[in-house]
This record gives sequence, C-alpha cells and structure tokens, in this order.
Amino acid sequence: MIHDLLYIIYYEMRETLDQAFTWLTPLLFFIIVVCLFPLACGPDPVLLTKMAPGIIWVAALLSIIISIGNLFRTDSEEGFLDLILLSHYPLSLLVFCKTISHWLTHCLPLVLISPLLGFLLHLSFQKECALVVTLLLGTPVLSLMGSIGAALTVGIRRHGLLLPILIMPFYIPVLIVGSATILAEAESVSGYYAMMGAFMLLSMAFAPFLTGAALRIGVTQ
Amino acid sequence: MIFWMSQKFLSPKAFYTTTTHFLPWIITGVVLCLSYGLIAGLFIAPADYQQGDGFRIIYVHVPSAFTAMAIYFVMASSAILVLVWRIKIAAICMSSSAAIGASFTFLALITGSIWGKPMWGTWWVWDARLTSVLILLFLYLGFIALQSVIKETQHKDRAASVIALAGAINLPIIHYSVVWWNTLHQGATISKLDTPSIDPSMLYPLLSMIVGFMLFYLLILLLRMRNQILLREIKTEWVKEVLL
Amino acid sequence: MRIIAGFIEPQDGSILWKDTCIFKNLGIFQQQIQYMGHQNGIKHHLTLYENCQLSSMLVKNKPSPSIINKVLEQTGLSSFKHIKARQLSEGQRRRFVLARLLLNPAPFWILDEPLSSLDSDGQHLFYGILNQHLSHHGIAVIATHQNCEVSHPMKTIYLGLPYDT
Amino acid sequence: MNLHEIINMGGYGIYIWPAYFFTLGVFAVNIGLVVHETRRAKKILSHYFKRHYES
Repeated sequence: MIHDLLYIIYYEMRETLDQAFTWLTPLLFFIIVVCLFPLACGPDPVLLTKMAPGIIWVAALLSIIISIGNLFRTDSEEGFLDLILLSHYPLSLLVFCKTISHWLTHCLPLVLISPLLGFLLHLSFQKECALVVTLLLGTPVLSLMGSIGAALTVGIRRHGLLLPILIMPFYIPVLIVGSATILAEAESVSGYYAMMGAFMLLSMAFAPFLTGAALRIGVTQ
Repeated sequence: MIFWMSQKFLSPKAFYTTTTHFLPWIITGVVLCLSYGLIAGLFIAPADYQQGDGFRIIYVHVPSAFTAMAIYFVMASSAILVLVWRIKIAAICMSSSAAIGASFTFLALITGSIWGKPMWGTWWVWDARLTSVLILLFLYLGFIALQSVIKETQHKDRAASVIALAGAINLPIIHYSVVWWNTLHQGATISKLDTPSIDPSMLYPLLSMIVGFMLFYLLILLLRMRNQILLREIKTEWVKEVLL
Repeated sequence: MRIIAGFIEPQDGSILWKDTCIFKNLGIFQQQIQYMGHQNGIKHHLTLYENCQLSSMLVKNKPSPSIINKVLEQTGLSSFKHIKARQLSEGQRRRFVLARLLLNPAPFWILDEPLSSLDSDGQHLFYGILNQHLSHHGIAVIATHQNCEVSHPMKTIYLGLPYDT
Repeated sequence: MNLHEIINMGGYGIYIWPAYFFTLGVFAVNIGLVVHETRRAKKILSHYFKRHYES
C-alpha cells in the first residue's frame, strides 16, 4: 500500500516536472515579488532586515496560492479525477498524496531558494536558519489548506481570484506565527516552532477530509 | 431519531407553516428589546467614569459583533447538518444567513472604528478584536463569493458548507493567533474595549440590545428562508395549496 | 451516466444496487464499477505502460508486467507502450481505455459513448471485449448513438427520438 | 435634559450619533433586502402559477 502511494506521488511529480514552466513560474514569481520590496521601500538595510520575514512569507503565500489552484485542474480536464474518485483507496489519502507531490514540486523549491533571498534582504545567519525551518513547517499547511479551495473551485471556469479570497483568511495564523518566529529572540523560539508544528498536524488531520468532501461534490459549471 | 425529526419539523412545508405563527411574536420582541435598550442605553444609563458618554457606542458595537459571531456559528452548525444529513432547511438557513452576518460584521467594524477615534485618537488601530472581526468579514465575503459563482443549487449548498465548516475550524485558531500577534507587537496597549466589571444599570440595556439584535437576525433570517423555500419548492403541491 | 456511477447525486429518485441506495455505501458500490466517460482519464505526460500501472494501483490491483503487455497487445497498442499519451491520437487513447477495462476487472461497467472516436477495427475490438465481459456474467450500462451488436440479452431504452430504427 | 445636551452627549455626540446612524442603516439595508426578495419571489411565483395552473 505504501509502495503504491509512493508510486502515485512519484507519477504526480513526474507529470509536473515534465512541464518545467508549471513549477518554475511560481518560483520565479516568488523571487520577483521579494525583489520588488527593496525597490518600493528603499534599500535601507535596517528597514529591510526588519521587514524581511514578512516580505518572504507574504511572497511565499501568494506564490503557493497561485500554484495550488491548478492542483486538480489537469486531472479534471483529462478525466483522471473520475478514476481517483472511483479508487479503492480512501479519497482523503489520495488527496493527501497529491498535496505532498504539490509541496515537493512547488513549495520545496521556494524553501530552498529562500536563504538566498534572505541574504539579499540582509538577514543574519541565525535568522536564515529560522526562516528555512519555519518555511519547512509552514508551507505544508499552506498547501493543505489551499487544496480545499482548489477542490471547491476545480469545476468553475474563469474563477479568477475566487480561490485567494476564499483561502487567504485561513493562511493568517501561519503567516503571523511564521514571520514572528523569525523575528523572535533565540531563547523563546522553541515554543513558536511547537506552534508551527501544531498547525501542520492540525491541517494534516482536517484538510484532506474536507478536500475529499469538496471533490465529491463535483462542482461543474 | 434525526430522520424522524427531519420529517416532522424540518421538512420545508412544516417549517413554512410553523414559522408563520412565530413571526408576529418575533417582531414584537425586536421592537420591545431594541426600544428599551436604546432608551435605557442612550439616556438612562450613567456616563462611564473613564470614557464619559463615549462608552454608549457599546450598545451597538458589542451586540453587532456578538451577533456576527453567532451567525457564523449558526452557519457552521447548519453546514454539518447539510454535509452529514442532507437537511434542506439547514442549507437554506446557511445561505440566507451569510449576507446578514456580513452586514453585522461590517457594522461591528464601523462602530468599533468610530469608538476607536475618541478612545485611541485614530480611526483604526490594529487591535486584536478589531482585526479578528476584520478577518471574520473576509471569511463571510469569501463564502458569499463562492455562493454567487456556483449556479446549481445542490452543488452550491454543499460547496458552501465545506467552506463554512473549514472556516469554523479555523476561526478559533485565527482569533487566538491574532490576539497573540497583538500582544507580541504592541504589548503596552491595553484594550479599552474590555469592560471587566460593569454596573447593572449599564449591563441590562446591553443585554437587551444583544437579545434585540439576535431576534432581528432571526426575523430577517426567517423571512429570507421563507422566500427561498417557496422558490425552491415551487413545483410541489403544498406551495400551490398555501398560496392559492 | 455520471449519476449512475455515483459522481453526482440525483435531484429526485434514487439508484438501487443490490436493493440498497448506492449513496448509502458509495465506497463499496464504486469498487465494483468501471467507468468510461467522454474524457479518457489518461495522464498525458505518462507513457501508456505507466498509465496502466497507475490506474491499476488506484484499484489495488497488481498486474504483472506480462499481463499489462498482454492487454496492450490485445488492444493493438503494444508498439506504443513507452510513448507518452499526449503523442497518441484520440482513437489510440480510446483503445487504451478499452485496455483498462480488461486490465482491472469489475463486475459492472458504465460506458458513456464508448464507440466515439473509434475506427471500425476499434469498434470490433470493443464488441469483442464487451461480449467477453458479458459472457463472464458481467453487467454493462451503455449509452450510445449507434446500434449495439451484442450477442447477449440486452434491454434497450431509447431516450428521445430514436436515431435509426 | 434639553435637545442640545442630547445631541452633544458630553462632547461625544459626533461619534455616538454616526455609530447609531450606521446601525440604523444596516438594519434598513437588511429590511430592504428582505422586501426586495419577497417582491421578486412573489413575482416569480405568480408568473409560475399563471403558466401552470390557470390555463
């Protein structure tokens, strides 16, 4: 069973990596948004260091919310969604696999490139580490929550900005805790990581079921 | 049990005919509660020793904020009924509540912001309570946006209930993280909207206003639901009997 | 057809399978069906062989490579085995859906327009597969615009005006 | 208590009255919404009945 699910994740990832632009565009978007802030707010290193966690988190959030909208898009167009719905595996499990593959192909590159961007925004080494760890803990939550919205809007053509409006409020706790963790002093930080971990476990517990329920509704317009 | 109940009380027809008798009573309740609350709150209750007469905004701010949250709670409960037991009335209740809830949330924001001007000196402060009400407004607007995009009724109800349920699970988390964020960034600010101990002469009008707001919500909700029921059940025999 | 497969709930009425409503126990019902819709359910960026593997993984079926090869040969696709599905023609993809019917056995087939985009060879192939399925006591619900040439007892329901009688 | 005092509200009148005014507005909007919906529903229903039952 684990073997099958790993294969499903592998095939999902192959499909994404096959078309380079699907995972490169969100990454490029992320980098460009981060680079806009020094241009808009001025190159003052003190200001940038203070704002860096917020900037990187907001940019990551926007990039993920854009890419997650396509989570079920191709499957729905190719009719593969029907096979997933008819599968003998629980739907929530398959949805979870799809979300993992989304995270691996769309979020992990963001996490990997983030130290470089932190460097551009004058973050210290210690804060760089905090940045990477919080992104590692936080981005799965963003993917999982986003998958609910993606499932709800999959059949709606020209849904445009509906998905961000729907899902953004759910991202607020992660955004708050994530950027606060980076700003916090080193001593008090372990509690913050615990909070991020709790968010991740909570979203893993609830999101796949809600996404499954949303897919079963089968909204088609 | 649930099935029996849904047949007896929650069928659209039973709901429609029963609520007809309640409506006058609810209207009376709204008028009584609101008029007592307004008169007592605006003129009889003594001025606050700290805030002077400025605290009188409490009589519209707190009831509207309370009602806004209560409406989201009602929506989330109906969402469970829709998803698990497919109760039609719950779906109608949920979709009719959203706009009312959004309007009360908006009102809570406006009055909170007006109250903030004499208290803090600015129209807007990123205070924990105001911020979480703002996020509640976003949740309502997202819900309404999703509803307005989907045409087919059954899909609309179930999609909306998924998002309402997800919102209800998230709302406490959002609230506490906003409170935490607030203490983190501006620990010195004491929330002046807190009223730790309150004199009965100030409290009773407030409670009366809260009840009045809730009854008003109930009234609007029932009226909207009755319209919805008639439109959704347009083809059935009982609608014809009731209306002709 | 999508309602019969349990993807959408009907507005009125109910669908019974072995005397219980399918929505009471949707999972168990859906484990017994094979659905062939307008869309093929093929991942365009995977090869046919991988598509076979993926589709049988989803139904917890573990065919050996020789079975997959056999099925692909039967449907005349063995030379395209390692070609990505997006490079194939629509008729070949349709044939692949037939191969999937063979690969993952299920007692109840729901086929929506199975003959569309198939050439005459493919149609013969389809009838062969269908007759084989029916002679193994399988059930099939088929929606089609053409006449069905089946050697087994069959109940035909004409919806609207019959096209050719 | 004269009219001036009521309007002034101990110097807070410019904040209190707009707040209550907005409240009134929101209530009115809700009522207006219901009235509008009821009218629309009646129109649709009467149209439907005319077509299906009175012919």
